[in-house]
Amino acid sequence: MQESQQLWLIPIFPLLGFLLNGTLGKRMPKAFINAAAVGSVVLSFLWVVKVLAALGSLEAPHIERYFTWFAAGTFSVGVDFAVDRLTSVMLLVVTGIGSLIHIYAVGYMAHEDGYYRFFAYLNLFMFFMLVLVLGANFLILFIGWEGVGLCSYLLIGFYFLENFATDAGKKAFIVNRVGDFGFSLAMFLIVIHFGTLDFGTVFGKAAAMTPETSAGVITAICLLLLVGATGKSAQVPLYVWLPDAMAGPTPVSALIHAATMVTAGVYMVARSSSLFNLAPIAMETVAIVGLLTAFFAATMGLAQNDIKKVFAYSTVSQLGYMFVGLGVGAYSAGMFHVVTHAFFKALLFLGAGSVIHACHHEQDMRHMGGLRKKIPLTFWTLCCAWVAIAGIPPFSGFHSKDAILLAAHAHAPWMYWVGVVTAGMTAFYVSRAMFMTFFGEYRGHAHPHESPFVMTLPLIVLAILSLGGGQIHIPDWLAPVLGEEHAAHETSLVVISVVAGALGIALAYFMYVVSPGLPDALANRFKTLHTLIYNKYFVDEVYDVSIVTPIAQGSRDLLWKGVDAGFIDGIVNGAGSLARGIGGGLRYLQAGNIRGYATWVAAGAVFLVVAMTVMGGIR
Amino acid sequence: MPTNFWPSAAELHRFMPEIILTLFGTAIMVLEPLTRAKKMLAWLAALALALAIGFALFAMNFPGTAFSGMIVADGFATFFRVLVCGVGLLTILLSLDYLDRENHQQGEYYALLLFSIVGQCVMASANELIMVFIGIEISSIASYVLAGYLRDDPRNNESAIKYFLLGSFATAFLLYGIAWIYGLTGTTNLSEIRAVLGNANFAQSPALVGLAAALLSVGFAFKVSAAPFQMWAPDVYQGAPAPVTAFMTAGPKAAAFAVFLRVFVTAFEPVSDRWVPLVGVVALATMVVGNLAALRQSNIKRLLAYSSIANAGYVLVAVAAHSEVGTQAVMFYLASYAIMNVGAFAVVSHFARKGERFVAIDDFSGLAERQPAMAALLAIFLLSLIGVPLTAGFFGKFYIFRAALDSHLVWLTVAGLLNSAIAAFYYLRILVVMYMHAPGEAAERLEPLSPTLNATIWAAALATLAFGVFPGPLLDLAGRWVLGR
Amino acid sequence: MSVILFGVFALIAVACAVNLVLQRHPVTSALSLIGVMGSLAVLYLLLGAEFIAAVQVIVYAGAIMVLFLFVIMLLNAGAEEKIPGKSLTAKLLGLPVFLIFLGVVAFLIQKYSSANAPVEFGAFTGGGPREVGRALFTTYLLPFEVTSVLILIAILGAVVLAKKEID
Amino acid sequence: MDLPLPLPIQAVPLSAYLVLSAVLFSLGICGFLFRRNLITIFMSIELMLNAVNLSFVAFSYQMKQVDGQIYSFFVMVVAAAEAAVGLAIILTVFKNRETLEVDDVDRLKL
Amino acid sequence: MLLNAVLFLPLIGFLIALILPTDLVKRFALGFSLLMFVVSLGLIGPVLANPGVYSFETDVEWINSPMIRYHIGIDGLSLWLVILTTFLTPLAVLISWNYIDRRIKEYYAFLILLAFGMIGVFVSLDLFVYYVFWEVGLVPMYFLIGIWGHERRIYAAVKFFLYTMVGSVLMLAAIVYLYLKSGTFDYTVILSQMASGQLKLTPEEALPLFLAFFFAFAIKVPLFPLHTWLPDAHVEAPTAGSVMLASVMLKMGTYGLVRYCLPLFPSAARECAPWIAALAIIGIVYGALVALVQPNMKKLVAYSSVSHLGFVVLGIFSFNQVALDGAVYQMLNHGISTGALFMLVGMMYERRHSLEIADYGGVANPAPNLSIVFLITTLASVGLPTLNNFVGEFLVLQGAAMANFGWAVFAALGVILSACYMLWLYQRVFYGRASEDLAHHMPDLNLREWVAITPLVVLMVWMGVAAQGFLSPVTVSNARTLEQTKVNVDFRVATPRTPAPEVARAD
Repeated sequence: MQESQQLWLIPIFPLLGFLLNGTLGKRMPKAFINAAAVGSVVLSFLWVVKVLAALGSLEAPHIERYFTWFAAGTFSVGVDFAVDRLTSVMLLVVTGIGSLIHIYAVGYMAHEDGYYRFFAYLNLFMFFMLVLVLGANFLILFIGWEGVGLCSYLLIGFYFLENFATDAGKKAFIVNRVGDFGFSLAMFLIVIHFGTLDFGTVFGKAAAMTPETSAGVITAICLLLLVGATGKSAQVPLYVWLPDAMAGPTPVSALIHAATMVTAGVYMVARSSSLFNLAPIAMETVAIVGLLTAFFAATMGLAQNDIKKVFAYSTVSQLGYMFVGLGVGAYSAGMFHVVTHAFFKALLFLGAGSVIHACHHEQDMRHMGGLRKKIPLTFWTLCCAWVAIAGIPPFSGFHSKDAILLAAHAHAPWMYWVGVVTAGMTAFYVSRAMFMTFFGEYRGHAHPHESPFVMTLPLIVLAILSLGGGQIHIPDWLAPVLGEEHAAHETSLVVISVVAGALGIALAYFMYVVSPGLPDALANRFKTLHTLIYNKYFVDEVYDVSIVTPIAQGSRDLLWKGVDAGFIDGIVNGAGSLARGIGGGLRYLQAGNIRGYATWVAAGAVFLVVAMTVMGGIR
Repeated sequence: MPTNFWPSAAELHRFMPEIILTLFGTAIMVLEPLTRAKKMLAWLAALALALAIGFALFAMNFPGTAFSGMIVADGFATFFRVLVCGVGLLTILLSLDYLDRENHQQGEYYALLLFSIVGQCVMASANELIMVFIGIEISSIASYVLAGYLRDDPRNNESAIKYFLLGSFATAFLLYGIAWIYGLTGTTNLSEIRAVLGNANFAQSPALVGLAAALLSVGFAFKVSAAPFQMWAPDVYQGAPAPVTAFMTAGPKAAAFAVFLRVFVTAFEPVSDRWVPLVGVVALATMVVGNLAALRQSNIKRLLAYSSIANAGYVLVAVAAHSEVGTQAVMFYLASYAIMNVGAFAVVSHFARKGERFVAIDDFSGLAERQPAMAALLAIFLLSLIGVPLTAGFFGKFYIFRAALDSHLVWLTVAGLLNSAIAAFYYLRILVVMYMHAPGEAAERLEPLSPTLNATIWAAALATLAFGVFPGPLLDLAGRWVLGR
Repeated sequence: MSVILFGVFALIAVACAVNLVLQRHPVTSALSLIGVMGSLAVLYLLLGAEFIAAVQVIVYAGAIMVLFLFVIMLLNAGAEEKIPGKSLTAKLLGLPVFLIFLGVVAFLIQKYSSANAPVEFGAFTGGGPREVGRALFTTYLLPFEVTSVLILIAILGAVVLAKKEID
Repeated sequence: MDLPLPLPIQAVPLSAYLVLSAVLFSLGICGFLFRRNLITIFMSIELMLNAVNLSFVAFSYQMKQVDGQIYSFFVMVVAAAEAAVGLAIILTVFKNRETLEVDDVDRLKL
Repeated sequence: MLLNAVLFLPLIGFLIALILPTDLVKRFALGFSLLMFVVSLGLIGPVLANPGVYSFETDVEWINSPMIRYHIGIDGLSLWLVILTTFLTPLAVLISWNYIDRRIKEYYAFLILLAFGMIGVFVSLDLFVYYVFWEVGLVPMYFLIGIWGHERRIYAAVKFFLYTMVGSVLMLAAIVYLYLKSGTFDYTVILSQMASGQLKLTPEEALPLFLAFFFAFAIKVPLFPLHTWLPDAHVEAPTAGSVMLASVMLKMGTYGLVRYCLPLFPSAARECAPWIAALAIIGIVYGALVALVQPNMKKLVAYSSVSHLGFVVLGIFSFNQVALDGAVYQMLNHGISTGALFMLVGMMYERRHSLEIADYGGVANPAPNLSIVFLITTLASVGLPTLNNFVGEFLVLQGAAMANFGWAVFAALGVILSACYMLWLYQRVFYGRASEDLAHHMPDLNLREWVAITPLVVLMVWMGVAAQGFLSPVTVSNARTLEQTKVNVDFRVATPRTPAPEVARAD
């Protein structure tokens, strides 16, 4: 029996922070709020470090079982936490980046109403995210899964006075629910076939199944899990919520919608890798979904003017990359990208936040420009992220992206090529954003100023991580859990991808620095294409027309007004009216006339006489 | 031929309730012009009824027939004698105030009431068709007069003339039936008729027996207001003075059921295949007609009249069950119905004020806010009429439908139960008006109940609840005194 | 002889009854009813019911019908007006009901009744006052006494309904 | 009394009396349904009672019992009582409405 | 005995309330209902110790012909429902404190009387007694809706009464039929007769009987398409009426299904299960879709009840432990969360005198605490893990998936839709900018309201996190119920695909 590491403390710290801020925050000074919020996350981070240090190399998962959540018959679900190598990576990323972003938010949110509320939600998010990561069975993971969705909902809708924010929050939650629908069904199938939701047991039993019996079931389970993952990790076709989610405060975008929550899908698939390995069809689907997402999101990112939207599509696209990695069997590469992406994307968002902060909540890049000199620290840190995401060696993004691309090539070369094109586009739009924001002349009306130290400190830390994060050999650490990689290291392929990145940067430089009129000209030249991309392929509109409106209209006119009020109540009230009608008719027989009554008496007599003589045989 | 026709003491005991009532009735008649204290006469009548109840019960010590088998003092007779005397007692208590208000406080009223009850007691105990006929006539003729008691009120006149003409019309059929049964069997004694009909050598045509039974049942069906002979009931009940209506819906109706059961179950048992199914059909028609027509009524007396038709339908269901359990259910139901209906009419009669001005359902608007106690009492009676558990009406229905199911009348049971759900609607309307509407003019200016009336209503309500919680004693009684086959 | 008597008086009875139904004026109807009663009295005699025949003439045709005529006169009732009746039910169902009832009962009597022995005058002589009286005061003592209540009610009822206001 | 008469029927069966009774009874019904004067209607009822009496007496003859006649005696008593009360009621109706038209006595309805 | 005390206290309270002076009634009602609650807590320990059998049994003769016994008892299935009733009654009193301003005495009297009927339903073990309580509960609710409701209250009250009445009369017929077959109304005796084979119902008998019971329960639940009384009743009822109606009264239907329909008519229930499940699923999706487009808050919550209770019915007719446990748990959850929703809506109504969603918007700003509590309740209602509804829904869906995966697929759509309508409601009511008028008339929760709502919120979390504590007695009872559904099953029905085995015929 392993020594208990009190894993429960890891999520409990943020939960306490949430409770403190949630109940008392309103009446407390900011210092208290900061202490509770940041302190709890930092404590949690420290505890993670302590636990991991104590657990050492983690050859076998460390499991702690607390209590039975609920049980029905032989089926029972326990509140169990587990730490293995995969978890350890996620724990560090979540608590580490979480701490940084909390610190950043102290500065960023300083002048917002509902300061305490913000940190309460953020702490709550940390709690759920940690539960998600720590959960030792699917249902505990699902708690976290839903919980982070909730916090995402709350934080996207943080500016609840604005309709677009609350709309976006609602959309995020509901789209995620669609994914959860798949996840739930997957869990049902798992319970039906394995009788439990415990990771270890399920994976063990699945591995023990013969391929003939396992293929169908496990493929179904994996595909349903994938549906869940597409929701949370914003993959095609459920990615639509993520760009809208930028309505939330920027630290939220950084923490939830870039670094941690959206990678939960990747984590979940990686966690279930032993199932996916048994279901090649599901794997292939994962890869294709990822690829589609990566590509299309990148194209959509090309034409966005909102700086956060650009990064949002970038996130979607990068998540697509991760899925490609998962799908082609390179789980550890996918996870690697999760980590590096967490670094540089968090940085990008925080930097963007800093920019926005500087420009007094201006997010449209067309109203920026030339900020390089006004907020240099932000600029330089963002540059670190820029090179990282563009895949410039030897920075972090290069390593992880390369690992994925190589694995993809080993799996199917066409995937590699699509990936390379996407990489080029990625480099292009990030560069475009950088150029539009920091180069040229300032086109806005505010007086940009550098952010305070609490905000720049996290930027610096993340910049360092973005640059050097690639040196952390996460794939090696994860290999025992997620399987070895088989991709050969082909230099030519590496070069091609790097060149694609460089080309993207160059093109962006040419279009936005050298000849700034070109983009508009091109937009006019390829009007249709531009309109399509600019409007994100009208996907939201299509969803609206094909799903939302029919459901709303159908429910109102057909179901409610038609079936409910019309048909069912029609029958009910109709029966009432019929009875009353008959009653009314009967009343008119009762005309008050004695002779009429007597006629009925006589008629009744005739009836009785005939009936009684005939009944029983007329003899 | 027996030579000694002078009745024995036991025979006199078996007929004592009727004798007592007649004597008191006559005494009241005689005293009426001699005294101005008319209410004394009412109390005298009440005393007579109390004594009659006592003697009826006492007669149980001498079970058997009397006067050449003309009447029989058995449990069944006793039950209904007590019931009709009880109804009479309640009616007297209701009438005191009413007649005062209408300036018609006269001894004749109470005398007529007593005589009418004599008729009903005779009906309850009759063992001979001729006694049945005379009993019905005594009861009816007295009722005709009572219905038209306030002779200057056109509603009373109309009620009386309708009741009289149609009643006589139906009685003619009854009589024709008696003639036929006499012609076929040579006797009018119920048990002898049964013996003759049940005799394997019985040579007469069964179809003619059917004819006789049909003609008889016309008369009975009319008295119990079964469809399609029910049409007189709403008009008569609406037009008659409220206490009289209360009386008529409870007393004569119960007696009519008693005699109906006695004649058919005793005499026509051998040809039960001819009439039992028809009773089911008639029961269904009666329930449906009563309930549906009641849905649209706006006059509370008329509504209760339709409700009494519907209730007759339920009772007929139990009759159609054609079993001892069914008879028991009939007895229980009639007793409980009598209590709750008289109670309801008591409130209605008080509420109506002089000249029965406020008898529209809408007049009861907001009664619960102005006179919560009175509204609550009426609500108890109405809930009992709906058949909500813990009221007597519920057990009444319950026993009836149990009996019906016991006899495998599933369709009739289901139809009856659905009917009782429909019925809920119109009773609820009164509750709605009383409890959920703002007080109207009628509720605003309502003087409180007089002590006697108050006591009467409370007693009825408590009885309704008591039989709703502990129906056992009453049911046991009915079971012990049920009409044997 | 009994055939002729029956034929003649049955015919008179039916004719008078039809007349009662057809006549508009209540007095005519009343007189027709007396006719019916009279002829029935003869038929009672034929059937050996002497006492009843006598009572029929004395009480029924005499006393009761006189009461009727008296009331008709008192109320000065004229002929019914020639306006259509208000009851549609009676108009539509009346005749069929009448015909079916009569048809069915007559058919049943003809087809199934065992009472097809010829009626002979004098074959039954148990209907004299002596026999009736004996039955009435022995077997039927109770109903006889109880009818007194009926008479009381009749008196009382008539008084209640017809007497002048007390005030 | 058996005079040889040139009649198609030599003797009247009892059933003829019963049929006559039925005819009169039906005519009574008919009168109730079609006459519109309260008194005439009442007389129709009397006709029905008379018809019933005929049946009673006829059956009495058939049974060779006096009982049937006793019944018809009671019927007469009842008829007398009914007549007293009935006519009194008709009187009150007339006093209030000045009419004997049965169709006008229809205020209580529906 | 304690259970008798719990059962009859409300009746006593009702009578006392009737004779008390009006100005004392409110406080009396609160104190008395708290007393009821405290007394009922005493039931928990003994029942938990032995949840599979009836504790606190009282079995005395009530009426001797037909033999009707006053037989009551409580087991793991009914325990929480009884507690729920007594728990909600004081809260209902609190929530009515200012809301009810006329005919106060009658109001609180009826409110207390309501508990009498409902507790009686949950504890009776004699079919007749059960029916009596079933109907008795109807009357106070009818008055509560009809007297203290909104504009169309009378229509709603009458509809409520008649709908239920139609169903229950058929049930009465079935009860009487069972009595005639078995010679007893005693539920436990009937079951043991069935177990011993002494009482056998032919399929031709069992099916109509089952349907008669089922129809009554389905109306009460309410199951699609018999649900249309519910939105009307809820919309028109006063807050406490809605709370009691949704939280407890609807459970009378589902409780009846579990307690009576399954054990008494196992074959018929299994035979009908696919159809019923289909109706339940239609109800889940349909209720959710219709809730989506409601312009009235209470109506929305009412339709959401239709949807939620569809889960319960689905769970019941999935015939396995997981689903049944989930269903029973979901009954409690729905009682808590929907009760809370109605309370909150009622609080808003007290402030704004409107139930139309369009009349709100931006409530979060003037009343942040209210909106947070509402949010938690909303989240509980949409089945967020760690809040109560999730456990129930998960178990139901899991069990349904075990019975038929297709059921779970369609039913799970309801989970998506619940998020849609609840969050949209939340957004429209609480988010956005409050109008001047609204902001002035929307004070935050006051102390009384806090007291009323906090217990519910605590329970939402408690039941969501420590579900096992609540579930364990339920599981034991349900295991027994499922055991009973295997008695006398015509196996031809239970396993349609396998040819009828000879063994099965032998019993």
